[in-house]
Amino acid sequence: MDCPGLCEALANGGVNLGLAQFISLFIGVVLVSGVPLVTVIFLIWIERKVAARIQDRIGPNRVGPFGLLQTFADLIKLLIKEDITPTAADRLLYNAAPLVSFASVVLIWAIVPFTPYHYGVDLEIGALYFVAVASLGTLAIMTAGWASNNKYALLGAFRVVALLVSYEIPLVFALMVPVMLAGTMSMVDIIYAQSSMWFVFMSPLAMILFFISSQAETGRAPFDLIEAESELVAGFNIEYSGMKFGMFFAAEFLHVFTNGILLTILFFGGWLFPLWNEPLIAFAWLGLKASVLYFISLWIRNTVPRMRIDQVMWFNWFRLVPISILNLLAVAFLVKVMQELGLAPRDLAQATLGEVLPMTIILFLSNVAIAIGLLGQVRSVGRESRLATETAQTATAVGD
Amino acid sequence: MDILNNWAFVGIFAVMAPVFPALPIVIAWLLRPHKPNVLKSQTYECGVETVGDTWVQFRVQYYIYGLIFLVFDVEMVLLFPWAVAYNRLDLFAFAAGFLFIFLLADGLIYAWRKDVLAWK
Amino acid sequence: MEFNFITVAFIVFSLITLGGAIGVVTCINLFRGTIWLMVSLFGVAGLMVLLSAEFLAAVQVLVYIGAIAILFTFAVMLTRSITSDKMRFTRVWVNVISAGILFVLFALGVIYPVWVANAATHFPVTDAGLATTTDLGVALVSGSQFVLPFEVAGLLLTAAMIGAIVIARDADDEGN
Amino acid sequence: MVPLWVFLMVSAALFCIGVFGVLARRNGVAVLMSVELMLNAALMNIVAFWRYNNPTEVNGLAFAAFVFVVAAAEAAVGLAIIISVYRNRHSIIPEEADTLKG
Repeated sequence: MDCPGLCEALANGGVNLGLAQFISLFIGVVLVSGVPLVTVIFLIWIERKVAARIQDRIGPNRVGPFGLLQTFADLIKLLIKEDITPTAADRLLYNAAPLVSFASVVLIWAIVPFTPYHYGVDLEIGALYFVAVASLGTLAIMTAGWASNNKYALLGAFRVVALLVSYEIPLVFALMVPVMLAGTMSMVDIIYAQSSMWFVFMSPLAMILFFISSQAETGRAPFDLIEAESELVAGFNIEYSGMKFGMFFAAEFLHVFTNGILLTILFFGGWLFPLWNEPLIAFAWLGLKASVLYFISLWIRNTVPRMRIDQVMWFNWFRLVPISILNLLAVAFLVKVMQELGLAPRDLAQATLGEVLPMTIILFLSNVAIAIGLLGQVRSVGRESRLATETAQTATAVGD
Repeated sequence: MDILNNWAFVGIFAVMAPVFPALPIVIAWLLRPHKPNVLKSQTYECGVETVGDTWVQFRVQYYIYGLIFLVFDVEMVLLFPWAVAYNRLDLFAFAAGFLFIFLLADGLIYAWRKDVLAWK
Repeated sequence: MEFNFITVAFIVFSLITLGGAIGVVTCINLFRGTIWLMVSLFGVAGLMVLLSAEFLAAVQVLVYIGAIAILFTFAVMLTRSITSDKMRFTRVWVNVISAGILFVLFALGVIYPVWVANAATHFPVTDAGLATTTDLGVALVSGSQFVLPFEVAGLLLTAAMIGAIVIARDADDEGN
Repeated sequence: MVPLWVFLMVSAALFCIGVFGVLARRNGVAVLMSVELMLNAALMNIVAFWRYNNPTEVNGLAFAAFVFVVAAAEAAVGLAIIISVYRNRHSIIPEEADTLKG
């Protein structure tokens, strides 16, 4: 979004052309990044309110109407709180880590298309940009853990980084499915490719894989080994206090909502409203879909118990990674065969509902088949291990 | 120069993004009390004084996760252009992509069999 | 070389690249060295954007900062007591001079006579008709172009993965 | 646009810094980092030549993509060897790992 009218107006007003371009780009940046920064203030309130309701509490209700100003009260508290930097810490990297952590989440918003006409940039490599920027966050966590110069922090950072890199594999394989169906990495074009059918109906499995692994990427329950506050000390951010800790915290809250937005764009048709594409309605529609996904994420966070690290790793390497590879291959194979047979259009953006319907049905059924096969396999493995334990128990009982 | 115009936006965004979190931290630095003392600035160790080096010996397990991730990351890098161009290609392209993924899956299966992926 | 937005960006990214590289080869603390390496490679990614290779720039960030950096930090932690090592450099001045001579050779022997003298014969530089990521995807799997290197790359990655697991795992067994 | 030879100069400087690192550092991990710098200098050259001489052909992009594969394989195996040598000999100085004889 570089406000074309503004640039021309400035240039006509006698401002140097380069400077005019810079000013219009700068204003665009401030507008685009304003959205996540305003959102995060309310996300913290929503998160606490929802968590409270699920746990049968009321939640913040003292500051302002419905406790809406609670976040500002928290902010003031963090602002005037003493901030300790341990003497043993590596000062430069210690202070840089929270900045990079927050920036890595805000940077994702540069490619988020809010409406058909309002977005930061429409990069040709949008999907890859998202993965690349998200990987900066991993490095920030590693740096935070190391720079604190604390055993717990370093160990926590190692576990988290191992978890994050592991879950990035199914994330990217799932991301590849919409990229392949749409034939582009640009976020805007991926949305237009869904004009007659959302990708979630073509590959629900990819959506679920993306959802699970992005939940893990944000370090939310059931994968919240980043800061299992009731068990470990606090993980990589143990030495942080005051506003710097607040930044890690805010980055996490914002990341969850950002994932909701990305999921909406990649699988739920973004701002595509069935009837008309008025910018305001498109924006509200995108926000509504993202909020529903965000709420589901909170719901899972507050109801599912935490997994152990070995279970988390096992779940990733022995379930998610093979399924994501299998899913990608299945979708690729079926799409290609149907395209060769003339059952599927080659350009989804131009296709009508009737043209994409056979393809959708077959892809959906293939996904269901994979899921059923998987569940059957899980059940038989579970039964085998249960039988093995029972046999072992009987053997010991007889031996006694 | 459309590409560069887009990336100029990303560049300004990348410069601005760390400024937003830096701002409250700087404001906090101005407002908050500064009263460090030796005890406060010690490394947090659950009440007991720090013993030994922070650089405890780490398990090679972490390295193996990082290694497999690196290999898959590079694989995805080569698969992304394949996925983007997929609608224009024929069945041979699927075969080529399948063989490529199959080779990498072999490595994954090897890692399974050697039991290096389970957290011990 | 007229002075504009691109030139400024080029100078900034070149300084980031070279400064980071100097940080890598002179740092005492290896974890900081890894961070310097990332800074330097990030600068290279910026230069790639200036060369309109946005796909490669994203790949550069993804592969180097996302994966190789993590691998390096893990390796730094696994081989501990690195910071306390006294033996950091060998024959510093001899090596500085030989690297300097190499640079002068590059500059005077190859780049100046060949690429500055023939600058006028270069193709006009525009973005029109630039090869895209889609073209790359088509080329990677079409029989007449890069399908063989593509598969060999897969084989190489698998071999590297298996080999590295075997080597690192042996070490682990002996460690226990 | 910046002329080609300026890009080549920057990558030559990057390469020479890498060469210095490989020759002067005594730490295996640091040597590998310097090798990564050299590889990146080569990568930058490939991209620069592609952009200035043959931007409509895809060869330069494909070649650069394969350089990433080689860089990844090199880093993975190199670091594994360093870890292994460190575990067995408690040293990460390449010159001291000299027991491999034919």
